[in-house]
Amino acid sequence: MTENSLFAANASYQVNIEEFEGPLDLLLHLIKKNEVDIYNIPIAAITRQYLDYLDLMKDLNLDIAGEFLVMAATLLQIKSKMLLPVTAEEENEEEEEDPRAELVRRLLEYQKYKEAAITLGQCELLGRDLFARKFSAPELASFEIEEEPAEVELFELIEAFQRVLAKVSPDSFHEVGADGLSIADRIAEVLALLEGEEAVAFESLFIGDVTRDGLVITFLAILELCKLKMIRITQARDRGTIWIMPVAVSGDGDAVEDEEGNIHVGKS
Amino acid sequence: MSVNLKSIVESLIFVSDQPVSLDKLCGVLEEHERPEIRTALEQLVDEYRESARGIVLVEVAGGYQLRSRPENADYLRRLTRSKTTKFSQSALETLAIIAYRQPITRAEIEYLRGVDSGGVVKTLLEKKLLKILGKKDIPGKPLIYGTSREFLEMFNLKDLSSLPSLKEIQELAPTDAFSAQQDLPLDEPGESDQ
Amino acid sequence: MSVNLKSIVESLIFVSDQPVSLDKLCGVLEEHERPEIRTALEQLVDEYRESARGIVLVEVAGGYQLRSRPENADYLRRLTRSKTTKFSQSALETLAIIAYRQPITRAEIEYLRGVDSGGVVKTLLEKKLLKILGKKDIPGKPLIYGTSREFLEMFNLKDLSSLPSLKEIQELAPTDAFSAQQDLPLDEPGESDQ
Repeated sequence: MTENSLFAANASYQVNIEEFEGPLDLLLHLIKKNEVDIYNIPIAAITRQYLDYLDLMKDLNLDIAGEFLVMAATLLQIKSKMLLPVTAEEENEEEEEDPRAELVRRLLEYQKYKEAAITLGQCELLGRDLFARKFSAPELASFEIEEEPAEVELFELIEAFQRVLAKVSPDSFHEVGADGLSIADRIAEVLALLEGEEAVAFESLFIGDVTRDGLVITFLAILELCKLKMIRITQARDRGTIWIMPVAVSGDGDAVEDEEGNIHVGKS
Repeated sequence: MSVNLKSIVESLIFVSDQPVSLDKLCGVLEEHERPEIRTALEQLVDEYRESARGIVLVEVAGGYQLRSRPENADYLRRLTRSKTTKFSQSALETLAIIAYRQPITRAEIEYLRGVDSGGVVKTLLEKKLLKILGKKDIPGKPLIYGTSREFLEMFNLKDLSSLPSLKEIQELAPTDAFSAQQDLPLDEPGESDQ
Repeated sequence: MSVNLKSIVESLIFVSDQPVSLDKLCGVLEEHERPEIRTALEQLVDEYRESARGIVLVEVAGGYQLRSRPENADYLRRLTRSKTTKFSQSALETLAIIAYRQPITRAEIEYLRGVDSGGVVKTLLEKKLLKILGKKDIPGKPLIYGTSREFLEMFNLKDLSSLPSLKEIQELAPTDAFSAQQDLPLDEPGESDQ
C-alpha cells in the first residue's frame, strides 16, 4: 500500500499499515481485534476505529488509497441506515435486508481468499523448495528438433511488441494507419475504382500509392470492405493474381448497392 | 521388457523440460499399450517415493516431472545463486482469487480484494503465472484471466482441482444466503443502472 | 548423515546444466569435509552403475552429470519430434509486429526490428501462423503479410479484435514509456467512436 519509510519514529505504526492489503483486510483485522461476531458487527464502534485508522495514516502523511475512503463512506452509510427506525412500509418490502449484509458477504468472501492465499504460500514452491531441470537436456542436442506449434501466451506477444516499440523512435510509429479518416476516404476511392467493373486486380488498387502509409491504408480499406462484405476477394491459384470483385455484381443485397452509391457520391 | 519400459519412461521424463503426461508418453511409446505404460509409470512413482534419493518424481501440471528433493532446498539455493521465489501477500491473494474463480475479469478481482489490482495482475502476467483467456462478452469487453500451466508447476499442483479446498465458514452462517457466490454484483461498464 | 549427503549431492548434480566437479561440490557444501563428499559421490556413482534405470551418472568434462540412458536414445528422438519448442524472441517479436501492424511487408518488419527478418517470417509462414495477403505494387512486388486463422486458434482468439490492445495492458499498471502508442484500427466497423 505504502512504502513510505520517512517516519522512522513511527516505525511500529507503519508496519501495521503496510500489513493491510486494503479496506477489507483492515476491517477483518478490526473485527478480529475486537472479538466481535462478523454476522453482527457493531458498526458504530468498528466505523470509529476504522476512521481513527485513516486519521493515523493521514497524520503519518501516508497516501490513503481511494478504496479506503470509499469504504469509510460505505461504513458511515450503513451506520446511518441502522440508526433509522424501520418503518412499517419498509418492513413489508420483501424481507428487508440488514444494511450490513452486503459488507458481511464481502468480508467473508475476502477472508476465504485471504486464507486460500496463505495456504497457497505454503505449497512447495518451484525455485524455493524444489528445483527442476529448466534447461534442455544436452542429450537432445544432437537431434534435429522438429518444431511443433509452440506454446506462447498472448501476453508474451504483447510484451514482444512493446519490446519492439521500445527500440523504435516513437515518431516512426505514428505513420501506420492510425487515423481512421484516411481509411474511410480510401474505402470510397477503392469503391470508385471498382465501380462498373466485374473484377479488378488486387495490385492495381495500389497503383499511385507511393508512401508506405498509403499502401497500408489502402490495404486496411480493402480488409474493411471485405469485412463489410462489400467486396469479394478471389485467387484462381496459389500466388496467382488476386481479384477484387464488388459484391453487388453477384446479386444479393440492394443495401450494399445503396451504401456503395452513397459513398461513391460522397467521394466524387 | 517391463523393466526396460520403466527405464525408458524415466529417460523421457528426465530429458523433458516440462511435466510429461501419460498421454504424451503413450504418444511417444506407440508400440506399447497404455495400461503397460501406466504400470511402468506407477512403479516408477512408487520407487521414487520409497527411496530417500535426491530426486523426487512429482505429479504436477497434468504430468510427471523430476524435481530435487525439497529437504535439500537450502543447498540448491546456494548453487543456483538466483533469487528465491517469493510472493507478496497481494500476489498470493490475487493468484488465489484467480485460481479459484477463473475465468475472471480485473473488476471482479478488485471487487473481491477491495483494492486496485492492475499492477499485481500485470506482474503475475509477466511472470507467466496468469494468462489472458480472451475478452468477456459483456459491454466494454474486459479481458479475462486465468492461471497458467506455469502456475501449477510453480505451486507444485497436479491440476486445478488439487488446489486446497476453500475453507468454508458457512457452518457459522445463519442462513445459506451468504453461500451464493456465483455472480459478483458488479456494474458492467456502460450499464449505469445504479 | 552420509545418506543425506548422498541425496544432496544427487540433487545438486540433478539441477546443474553443466557437469559438477568434486571441487564445485566441496565449495557448495562447505560444512562437509572433502573425503566425506567424495565418498558420497562414489557411492552415488556405484548405485547408478548397478541399476538399470533410465538415468545414468557419467563422469564427463572434469565433472559429474546425469544423463539419460544411451540405450533409450531412440525414444528420446521421438520426443523431440513432438517437442513444442518455445518461440524465440525474434520469432515472437516478428509475430507481434505482424499481428499488431498487419498488413505489413517484410521491409516494414525489418524497419521496425532493425534486423533481417526473412528467416523468421519464413518459419512463421511454415508454421502457418502467417499468411500472405498479397503483393505490393512497387518495384520488387514485395509480399504483404498478415496473421492466419491458425494464429487466432493458437491464442484462442475469436477474431483480431479480441487481440488485447497495448492500451489494455498499459492500463493494468501505467508506465510512462509508451502510453502514447496508438492502437490499430482493428475494431469492428460499427464501433467507430475513436
